[in-house]
Amino acid sequence: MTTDETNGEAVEETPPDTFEGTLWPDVNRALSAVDVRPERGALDLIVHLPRKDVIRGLGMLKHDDELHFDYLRSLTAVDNEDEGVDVVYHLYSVSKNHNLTVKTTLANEDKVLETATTVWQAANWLEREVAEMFGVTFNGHPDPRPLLMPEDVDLSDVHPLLKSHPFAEIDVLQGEGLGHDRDAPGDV
Amino acid sequence: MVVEAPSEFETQDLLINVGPQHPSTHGVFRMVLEIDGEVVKDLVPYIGYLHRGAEKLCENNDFRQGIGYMDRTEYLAAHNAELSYVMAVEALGEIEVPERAQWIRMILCELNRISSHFMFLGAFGIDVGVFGTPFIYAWRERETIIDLFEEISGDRMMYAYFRAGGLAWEVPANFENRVREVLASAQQGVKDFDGLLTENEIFIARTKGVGFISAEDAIEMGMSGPTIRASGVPLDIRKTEPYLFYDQLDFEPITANGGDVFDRYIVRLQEISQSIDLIGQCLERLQPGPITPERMPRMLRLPEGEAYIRTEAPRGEYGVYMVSKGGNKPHRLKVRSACLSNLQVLKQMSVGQYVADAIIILGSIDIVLSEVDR
Amino acid sequence: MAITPGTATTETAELAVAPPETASEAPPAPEPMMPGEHPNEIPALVPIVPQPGKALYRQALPGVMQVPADLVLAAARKSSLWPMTFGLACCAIEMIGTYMSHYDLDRFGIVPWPSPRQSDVMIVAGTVTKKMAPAVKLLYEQMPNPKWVISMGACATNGGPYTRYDRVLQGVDKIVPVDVYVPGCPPRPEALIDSFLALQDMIMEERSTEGRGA
Amino acid sequence: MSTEIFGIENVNVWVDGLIRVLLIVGFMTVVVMGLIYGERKILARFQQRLGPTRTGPMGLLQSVADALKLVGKEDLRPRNADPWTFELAPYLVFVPVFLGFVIVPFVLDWQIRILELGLLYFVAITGVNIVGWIMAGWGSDNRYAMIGGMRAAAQGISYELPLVLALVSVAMVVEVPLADGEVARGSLNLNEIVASQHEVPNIVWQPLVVVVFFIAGLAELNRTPFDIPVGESEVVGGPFVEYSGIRWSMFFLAEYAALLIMSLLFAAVFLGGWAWPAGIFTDEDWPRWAQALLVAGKASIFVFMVFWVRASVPRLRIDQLMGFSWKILLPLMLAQVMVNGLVLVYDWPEIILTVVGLIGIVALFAMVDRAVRQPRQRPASAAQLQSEAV
Repeated sequence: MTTDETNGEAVEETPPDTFEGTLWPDVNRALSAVDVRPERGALDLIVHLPRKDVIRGLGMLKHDDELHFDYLRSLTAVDNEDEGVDVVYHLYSVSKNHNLTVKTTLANEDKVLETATTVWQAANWLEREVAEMFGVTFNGHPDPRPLLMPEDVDLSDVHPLLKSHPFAEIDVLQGEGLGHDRDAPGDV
Repeated sequence: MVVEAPSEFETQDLLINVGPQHPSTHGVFRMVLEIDGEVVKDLVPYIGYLHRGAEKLCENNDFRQGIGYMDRTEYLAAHNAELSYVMAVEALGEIEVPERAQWIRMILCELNRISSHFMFLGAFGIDVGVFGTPFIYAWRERETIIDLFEEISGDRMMYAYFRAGGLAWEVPANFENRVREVLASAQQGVKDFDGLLTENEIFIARTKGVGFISAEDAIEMGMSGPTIRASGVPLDIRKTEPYLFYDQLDFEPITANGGDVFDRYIVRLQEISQSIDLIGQCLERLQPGPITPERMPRMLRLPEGEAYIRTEAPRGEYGVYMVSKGGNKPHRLKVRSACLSNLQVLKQMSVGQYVADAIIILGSIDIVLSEVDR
Repeated sequence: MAITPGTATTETAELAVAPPETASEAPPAPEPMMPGEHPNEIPALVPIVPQPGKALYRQALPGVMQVPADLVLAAARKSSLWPMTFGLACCAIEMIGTYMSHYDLDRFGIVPWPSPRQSDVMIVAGTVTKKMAPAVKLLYEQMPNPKWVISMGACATNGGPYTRYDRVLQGVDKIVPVDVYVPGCPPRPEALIDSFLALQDMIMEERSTEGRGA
Repeated sequence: MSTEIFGIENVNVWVDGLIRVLLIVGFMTVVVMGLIYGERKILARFQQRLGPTRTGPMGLLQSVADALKLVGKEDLRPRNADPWTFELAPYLVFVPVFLGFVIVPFVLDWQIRILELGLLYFVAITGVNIVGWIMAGWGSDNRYAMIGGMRAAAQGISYELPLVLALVSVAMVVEVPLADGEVARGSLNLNEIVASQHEVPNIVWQPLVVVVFFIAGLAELNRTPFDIPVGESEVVGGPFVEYSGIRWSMFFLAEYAALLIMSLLFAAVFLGGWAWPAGIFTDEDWPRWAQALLVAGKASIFVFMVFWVRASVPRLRIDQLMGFSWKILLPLMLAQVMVNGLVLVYDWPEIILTVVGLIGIVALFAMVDRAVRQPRQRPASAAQLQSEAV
């Protein structure tokens, strides 16, 4: 299942990791209708889903009585500059006490995704934050106002957590020779 | 319940703005209440007044400097915040932490839980209306605990004492009996609060049956910590996914099935006693030994990978999702804030209650604004 | 000082018409106007010539024990500074700690008051973000004069550890005139008490110019 | 009406009245300053702190400093506030409290006027300051102030009734010796009420009335646990949100002056004022200054109780407050008045009053306990709550 056909040259074939210790067998069974790519994370299993059927997959994971992921622990995004933005869902099952991370990659040009509030209510504010911080638009979100950015001032083009967003300069120390890469002690 | 006014004269609902500056919003939280007389019809929360980009700044600082931002993100329980960050770095870098350091970490995190819960009890007393006496009692206990933290790490609130791989330096010599003194005064504090508030009839009348949230709604909304345990869900990460040496301690997560404001108060009060008992157990198992691994790389470079570490902070699950692409700075750091998820439920709990109840319900969730807005 | 009636009269005419520039290079005290009545009554009727810089009542009634009104008012203002309950972030916890019984600001007559209308001091305790700045400005305008601002902590002074994030205002003195800056992150309660003492000294020093449109 | 003052015979009535009023106003302002300072010190002691110590010796000049600072503050009026109601509100709260001092019997003949209907006059006057609260709430065009004003009105009116009935039930059983040796029962003249308590203070005969008077008095003064109109955590400062400087200090002084009047009245009506232990030991009365100390001691009991309650009891919610007054205090007071009537008409021994009073207190605590402990019906889940509320 994990033949990584991306890099062409003959890398010694890593033994196909069968993830026997993790949830992979059940997850694979639950998400059989969707093509899934597992990966081993530091603490829990990571599963990659294509963009178009992420929500369907999450719905299956939630309503599967074997896995029963009824608790959305956290929803966030990671900006990998050119490879696009990864949206990451951390799931947990209160009754079965196991974890899963679901990731999906959005290309930089069309960062659009279905909303997960239909599956878990907890995703409401988390998606609003990801939307304003990374510029991802969640279709069908019940209340797409900005969460942490001001509402009265229209800052919809500002996405602070993107790597492209610059850090502010310290304007207090802007005297000559006083910038943050100063070597000679300032005269002031 | 709410009596509908006769239809011929139609009353207009009043919009009041419990603004960013209000004595009982515990910081810069704002909610706009639409009230009909005294009953809350609708509640629209606004956050973001303290969004100061801790996550973005952590990406610009290496793995040692990020600890300072974690203290300031959860300023009432800085040890618990540092723990998550430091464990994430150790998980990514596969760094072994010596036993003594882990026991001391557990003791300090439980002490910080006690001081944070006392802060809640004090602030909750003000919300319910007593003129400051619970606040003073709570702070008498907090000051003794903060003095101990100051002896250990040199600072009252921003300790930066946990480091990747262990602790910054050894604890002072009289650590054990100093901790036992602090526990004795904390036990006395719990008795004071039982006497002052728990049996107070007006307190019971004000808080029983107010701001109810059922177990299913709590799980659906992703709540965590004492707020969800008060609705009967035994979700305590120290028990469900034990980290450090919590599996060696015997304790049961404290739950109450009322799901209202009074139960959240009671769960937190009992958690203080539970933490006192846990620290006692930890002190017995504490042996002398090294507190940092032998060889620690001077400039910490972590291999590529990602880790989502969650620990049980006083307000709920404080998770750190760290993605590193090699190099000495994290590529992305996400702080999973317990208060943010708990705060989403405020509207659901407050609609239909009185204005005075909405203020208490907000107090019972015990939010720390810098953790909500990061 | 020999007072001759003749010269005095011409002197006064010239004094009345003389342009004020003679006063600039500190001339000898001008010849007092001579009322011209009984000679031994003259010393009693010598007018007071107010020297600039010294309060008029001090010269008029040198002997009587007087306490200037602005000293009493400044002493009253100094010893009853009412700050507004207005905490933003971590510094707010240290500010609350200073009100509590361990450090007790109430000893100095400092009582936190919820409404901006009844408070004199605004302690900006915590990071001022650009979303919060209009609210801080509005609160400052709602406070009646005379009012002071204490910028508590590194964040309020120049953005502190969060300076390099562009949503954070680098210092509250960009929007509100600040009187006392308190270093520290968060400053210790003793530092906050020291800032109040500094503010009290400042009030005592500025008492003569307070409220006179200075 | 005695127009003799300080030994000077037949002084002009107006001049006599004026002198007495000015004396009382001067004395009252000083005592109110002391009350404010006392409250901060006593509350500090409850909370293990020191209270003001730096202004003046032991902080004694703290209230003076506060007053002077408030005088020197800028006097703001919000632009869209209604000018007349905004500016007249403090007077409507401040003046009735001063007028209340007319009938307060400090010592044997140290009061401004002896009015036959003293109690009726007092109750009527204190009813006026509710208007002042509403004007302050409505006039300052601020939503918090309006809510605070409406709450003050609701609370003021609903606790006026138990207060009035408490005073009525005391005034009914007062024995007034007539000229021909007969004993008439019932009088509204405060001096007669105090004089009648030579042997036994009214607290012995009417224990329930004392408890209800204390509770209703707390509500009239808007003190914790009834400080809903002024509650900081909900309605920041209530009707006084928009007031600053000297206008706000008038509200502040009126609150403490009302506390002073209520405590003096409590001492006079229930603890026997200047008459109680005085009559027993010696036939003729004590010297004036001893009586004054006696009254001051009794009044300070009431004041200390008010400060003590403020430091330890949370605030009631508006519906519990109303329910408590209409469903618990009022029925008890009506029953008490009925019992007093029966005792007067059938000449039963006085001891029945005490027994019935104690039973009443037990009934009061039982009713409160039942109201608090009975489980509130809890909606099954949020959805049901949603449907019910909207």
